[in-house]
Amino acid sequence: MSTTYVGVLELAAGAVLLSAVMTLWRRSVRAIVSMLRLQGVALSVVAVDLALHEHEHALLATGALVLVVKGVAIPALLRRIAQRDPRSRESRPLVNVPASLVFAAALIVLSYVVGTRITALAPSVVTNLAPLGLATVLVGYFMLVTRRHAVSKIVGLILVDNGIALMTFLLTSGVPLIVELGASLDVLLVVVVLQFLMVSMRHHSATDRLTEMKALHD
Amino acid sequence: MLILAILVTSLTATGIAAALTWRPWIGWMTAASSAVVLGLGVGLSVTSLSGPQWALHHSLRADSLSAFMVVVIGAVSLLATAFTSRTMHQELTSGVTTTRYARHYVVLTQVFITCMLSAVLTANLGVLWVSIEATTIATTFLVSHRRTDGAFEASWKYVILCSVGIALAFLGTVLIYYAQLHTSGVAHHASLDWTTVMSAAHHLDPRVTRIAFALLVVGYGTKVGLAPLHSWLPDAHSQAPAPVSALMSGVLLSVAFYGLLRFRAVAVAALGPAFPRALLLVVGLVSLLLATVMLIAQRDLKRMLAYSSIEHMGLLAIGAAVGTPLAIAAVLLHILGHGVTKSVMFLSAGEISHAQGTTEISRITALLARQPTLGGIFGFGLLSLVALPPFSLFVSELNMARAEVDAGLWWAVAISLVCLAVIFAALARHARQMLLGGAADVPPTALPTALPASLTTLLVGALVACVVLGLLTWPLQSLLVHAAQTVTP
Amino acid sequence: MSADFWYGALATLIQVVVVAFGGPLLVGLMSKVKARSEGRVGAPVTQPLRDLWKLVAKERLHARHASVVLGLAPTVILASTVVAVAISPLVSTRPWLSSSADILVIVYLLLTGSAAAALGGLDVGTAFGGMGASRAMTIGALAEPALLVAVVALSIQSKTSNLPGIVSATLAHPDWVLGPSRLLALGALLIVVIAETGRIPVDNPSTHLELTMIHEAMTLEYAGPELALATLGEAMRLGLLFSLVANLFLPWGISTQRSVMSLVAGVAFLALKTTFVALGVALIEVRSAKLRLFRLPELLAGGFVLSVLAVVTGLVAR
Amino acid sequence: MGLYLAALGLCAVAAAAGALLPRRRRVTPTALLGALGCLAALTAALRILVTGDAVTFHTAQVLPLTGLSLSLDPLGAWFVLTSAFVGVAACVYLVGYAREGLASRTAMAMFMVFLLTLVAVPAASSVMSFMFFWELMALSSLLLILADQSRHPEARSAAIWYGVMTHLGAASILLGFLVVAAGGGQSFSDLSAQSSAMSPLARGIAFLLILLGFASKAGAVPLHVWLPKAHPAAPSPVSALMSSAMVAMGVYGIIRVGRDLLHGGSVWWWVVVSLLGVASALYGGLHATTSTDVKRLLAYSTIDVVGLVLIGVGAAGALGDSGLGSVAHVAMMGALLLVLAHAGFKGALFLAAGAVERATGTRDLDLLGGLIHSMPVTTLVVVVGAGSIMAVPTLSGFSSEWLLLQGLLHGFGAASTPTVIVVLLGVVALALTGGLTAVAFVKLVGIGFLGRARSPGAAKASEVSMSMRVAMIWLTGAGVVIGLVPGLLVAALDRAAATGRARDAATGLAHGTGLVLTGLHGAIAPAALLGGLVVVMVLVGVLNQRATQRRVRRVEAWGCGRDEQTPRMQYTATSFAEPLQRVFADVLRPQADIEVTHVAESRYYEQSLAYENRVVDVVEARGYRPIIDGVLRVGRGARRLQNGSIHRYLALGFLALLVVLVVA
Repeated sequence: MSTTYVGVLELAAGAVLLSAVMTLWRRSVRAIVSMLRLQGVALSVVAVDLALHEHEHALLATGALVLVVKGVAIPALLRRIAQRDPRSRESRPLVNVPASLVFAAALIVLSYVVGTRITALAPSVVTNLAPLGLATVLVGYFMLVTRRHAVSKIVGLILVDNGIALMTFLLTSGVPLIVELGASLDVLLVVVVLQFLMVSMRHHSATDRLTEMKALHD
Repeated sequence: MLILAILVTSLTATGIAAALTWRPWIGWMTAASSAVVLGLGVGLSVTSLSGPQWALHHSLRADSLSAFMVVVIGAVSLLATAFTSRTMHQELTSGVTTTRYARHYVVLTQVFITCMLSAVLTANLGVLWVSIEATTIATTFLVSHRRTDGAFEASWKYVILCSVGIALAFLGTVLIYYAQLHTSGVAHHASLDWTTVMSAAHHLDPRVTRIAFALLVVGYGTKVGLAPLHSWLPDAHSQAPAPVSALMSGVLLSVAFYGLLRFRAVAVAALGPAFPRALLLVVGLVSLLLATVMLIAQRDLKRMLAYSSIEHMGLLAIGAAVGTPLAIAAVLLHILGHGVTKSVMFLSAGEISHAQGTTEISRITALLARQPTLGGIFGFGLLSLVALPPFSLFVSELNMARAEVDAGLWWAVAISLVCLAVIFAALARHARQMLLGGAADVPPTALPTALPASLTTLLVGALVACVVLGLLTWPLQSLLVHAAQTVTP
Repeated sequence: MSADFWYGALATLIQVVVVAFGGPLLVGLMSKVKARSEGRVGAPVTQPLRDLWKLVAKERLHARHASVVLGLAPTVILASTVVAVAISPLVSTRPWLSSSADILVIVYLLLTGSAAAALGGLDVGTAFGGMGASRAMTIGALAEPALLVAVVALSIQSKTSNLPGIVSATLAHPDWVLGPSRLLALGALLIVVIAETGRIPVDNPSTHLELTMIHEAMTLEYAGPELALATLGEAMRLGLLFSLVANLFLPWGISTQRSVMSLVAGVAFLALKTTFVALGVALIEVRSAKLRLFRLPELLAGGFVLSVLAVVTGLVAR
Repeated sequence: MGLYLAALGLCAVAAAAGALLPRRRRVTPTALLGALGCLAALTAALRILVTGDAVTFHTAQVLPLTGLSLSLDPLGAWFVLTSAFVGVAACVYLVGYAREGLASRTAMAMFMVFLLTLVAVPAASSVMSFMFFWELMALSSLLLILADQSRHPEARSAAIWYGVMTHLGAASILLGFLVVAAGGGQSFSDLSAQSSAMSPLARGIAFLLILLGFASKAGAVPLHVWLPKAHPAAPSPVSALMSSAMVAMGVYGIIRVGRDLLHGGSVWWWVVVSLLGVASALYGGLHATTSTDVKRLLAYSTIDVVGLVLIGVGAAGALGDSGLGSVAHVAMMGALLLVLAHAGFKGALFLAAGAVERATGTRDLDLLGGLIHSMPVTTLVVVVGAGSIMAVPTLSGFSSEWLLLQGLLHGFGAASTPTVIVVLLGVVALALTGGLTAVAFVKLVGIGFLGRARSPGAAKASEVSMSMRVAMIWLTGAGVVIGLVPGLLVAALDRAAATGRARDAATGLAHGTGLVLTGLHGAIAPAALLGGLVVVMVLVGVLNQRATQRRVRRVEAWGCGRDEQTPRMQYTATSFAEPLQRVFADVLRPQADIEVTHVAESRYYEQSLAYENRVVDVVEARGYRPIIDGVLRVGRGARRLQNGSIHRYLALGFLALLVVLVVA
């Protein structure tokens, strides 16, 4: 087992989680999107690294797909949204930044506790990194819950998705290609849908505070 | 062959709708395609009794359970698509929509239906997930079809909540795959193919499978509308056009539930029945309780129906928790009965809100006097919904209760029966307000767009079908028993 | 026809005749006693009989809006009482149909009479008839249960609710008579009898003020022969109840053998015993004032409680 | 079985006819088909009661996943007989009565479905079959209550009360059944076998649950609140069926489950049943006396009679468990005979109430009066019915109450104290309700039918159509026959009440015209008593005619010297019951409002005086209202849960995820 391979893998996986935590820390929407791009790239590095090591062509293709979708397409879309948005800051999160970071730490601990139960089945250098993916999922979800800005919400959603993708790569070296393809495209489509919604809303209605709408309730 | 024919029929209809601009006959064409799907589904049910069918190099697979779900999808989409022309006509005349969006509507509806068909007909659990996620995308646009503030808000909530939920289901699927990769003992080729997964299910690592199943319950549970991730459901159902609400409530929830049923079988094989039962029981009971309290003082007709869907999904979850062949057979019958009834309810609610210009319960009055036929359909639909005989929901609920008590869950039955009684009271109060409330001597009003005889017949026919299903054994029993066997040990 | 049948027929006939004449005489006797104790001479004991005779000869008058019920009610009152008298163990324990002389039969025959009287009162469509009917039914509703339960108390020991059966059993077990259960039941029965026969303190049979009337208000619209029937019915009812009280608690002297002499003796003993009861009731009447209508329930509830106590005591002593 | 199935089939065909025939040709054919079906059921039930052979039927083709099981034994046949007996009358009555709402497609079909379920419930012999018919009965009767809702708005809330109570009851029954059926078969024979192996506690819980449901259907206090609302609100033929046949189904269920399926259990079960009976008898009787609405009065009186029946059933159960099998048998026979008798007279009374409403346009006793002149047949029916329910000797209510009392009296010999207390309370309740019933029904007859008309509607009344009269006379006539020659039914009654429990073979009822207890001292001969009454009345009548001039002179009634009296001076139903209402004020809690408006010039003169007197159901006001209010408060509070904030929704999901991860 080459150390470079492991080193790159650990670095990239760490970058995925780190960028997730960073999104919690940063307030500027543009910065958040950059973090997301970083994360997409790191994710594709993980996939490619694994693919090269295990000679999985399917996984290589997946890595490329991830790079295109999560490293390029989605951040670009989000950037476009953010540019049109006059208020491009996550001004008032429901849980403030320091507290968010504390929560994130707690969530990471939790993911290690849970993750070890998963990795215990087949412990190896690679699978042992899987808790990072779970932590990314939880941090992403946390972001989704606590951030008010529409773009932040979308980013949270993608973080969850990236975390899952990371786990997929680490645990199983990628699920069958068709599934992975479907999954990635679905994410892309969801983002497109969300973007479309935001645009239509802005076009259609006076308010663009999509996430603050509370007209539908009991 | 039949499997392909089903998908091809649905895809063809999608293609035609996409290729042409909106014309009323396109609506009828989609209805015809749904009818064909229903017919083929019935044929598939018959052939599947002798064993699973395969197509496209084993990537499509239909056992009795899939065939049954095709029948459900066919039946509900027949009802919903039959209303397409009418709904579009209403919206076009009132200026709510344009022919462009009408075409979008038809295409998306067909995509939606096709996704659901592929979800139940695929052999691969991963593709199942992809299909269900794809329904989210199709329906988001359908929910926002009316392009009002409310519609956008609802579809925003819908897509966010469902995407994050369904992502967790993907993680669960991945973990199952992971566990399968590392099964001890039996050497075999790992894949997400249903037969492969099931053959390895007994050897899956229990710890991983536990987490996987928990994630799957949360994930697919979101799409099913189980508490606590149900919150998108009332909003989406109340904002979507009536046929879409019918499709979502009638089959989309059940298709997601179908996914849960499949994975439950895997989890039971790997873990034994205790953990899946506890988990499903908790979410089922919580959903039921939530639906109960939310229905008591409900103010909106469509939200009322939506919460009633949550109630029924809770019941299904409790039934699935038990998981005996009887329970699953009853669950399946309940899926069909609920699907047909709920779509009748949503469609008639659509007519009601169109005629009365509101969905607010307190402003809908004397329906029986104003529109006796529509009011009658709505009233009988409610009776079916609260599971009174001779409607089929009665039979399925009772048999679920039987199975639950057999499994020692009499306390859960007690709780659910109390909830059902409160729900009955709540629905009865609301129905009284809408059907009989207000001035009693309102003459029947001749609406300019009264429900045409064909659609009336269809709705009445659907209710009669519920009665027949609840009364007679021959149409379904063997299929139900067979289908239940595919996901029970 | 067997000898039993003819004996029964004779006993029935004698009972009906004796009560038909004895009832009014008891009423007269009580008025006499009351008059004497008040220092008046009073009417002769036979005055009620003479009144009846006088009424029979009078014209039949019906109120304008009355229906057939007005004419029928006195007949029903009388008939139900006569049948009850005919089958009860008064002079003999074996009159006709004595096997059917169940507590429930007698109580509900009396109730039938009361109901008929009330309906007759309501038929006319005036305030007084309704008032009387309302009050009488209220009192009846509280008194009949006490009557039933009091006799049930007696039936526990004798293991039958058949009145001749109770009488015969008491004859066979003289020690029962002084049991606490019997005494309690006697107290209850006395209250019931006073209420049912409309005596002071429940009702004043000789009032002529419409607003204080209870029983008299119902019969206000009767005249001539129908008034005679109703009055006779009431008098016989009084006779029946007094006789039952007497025979249930002191059954000695009643004819149990199939002989004419025993029947004659039975008549004599019955006359003696009922006279004593009548004197007792008259003394109560003299010594008490009429209760307000809304105080009556307390008295009647007392009677009911006494009767329930009698049953409980009987059960405990069993 | 063939005939019985044919009866069910005929009812189903009638339902289809009601649903499909065009309006003008709907009522008569449908009603006659229904009547034919009931006659077939009547015959089938009689045959089983005569031969004593149970018949069974099972098909897997109906009711998915379980199949339909029917089995008709003498006990069931007795209740089928009861239902079919009233059903015939209700159908015939319908021909003349059905109009507007009741003649609609839905109502006619539901009426026939209701009949079908009434004759099917006593034959259902598996949990699923039973619940199917039971709930179908609830559904059809619920819709029938609403048949006339456009003219009687109070029917709407009545229907909700009824629906909710019956739904709760059904849930309770179902749960009880399932507890017994757990882990085994669901047919009644399986239940009977399985229950023997259950622990006494589990069996007791099952019984209580089932009792709760059946007692609510039977209208036992405190589960009765729906009954005085629903029975009056329904169209009269439906009220008749509900009050006489449907209520009996509750009694049937208690007997079937408690005695047959759970094998009697322990004494306390029956103590509970009896206490329910005592409470119902007294409460129902009391409210019947104060009700002024004819049908409400009848409904409360139904609660009263159900109470008596439950006292009989409870005493029979307790005595059976205390070793007095023969006496228990007598008590049970009394209860069953009372069920049949009640069906006859209460059915007739409800039909008569419908006739009165049709003729006068009101059911309020305070607006009626003098109907005897314009509606002689209806009046006769009401008088006989009232006489029966007051237990006038020789009428049907009397025979059954006598039998009941015999069962109770001989039960004083029981060794166990709870049993004796049950019996004692039963006797007391029987005695007290006798008096109360008399007040209520003297009021009904005297205020409603005698005296003078209190409203223009009552003054213009005329006798109702032929079919309605025929129906009332059928019930009344049959009731009179049952009362006069109860001996006819002795063999059937003996079979219906028989249990598997050992009893002294010599004890029971002798065959004959009257009722003669064998082995115990007690007999009545209603026919002979009636003979005596008739002879005396004829003699008196003849003497009365002979002794005086034949002509009766009409004069003004006495009015304290006032010449003319108006109908408004009469006692009303309210004033008639006022003394008794005052006596029981602590239980009834009457509310009276007096509003005095003074003349402007002086406070010593009144311009107008308004008096209002209401008697509300205390159980409803104190027991149910707080629960309803509580539930509504919970519902309103819960609305805040879904406040529309997506953050909150997501947070809920996040929490769920965390919990699930920790738990898994």
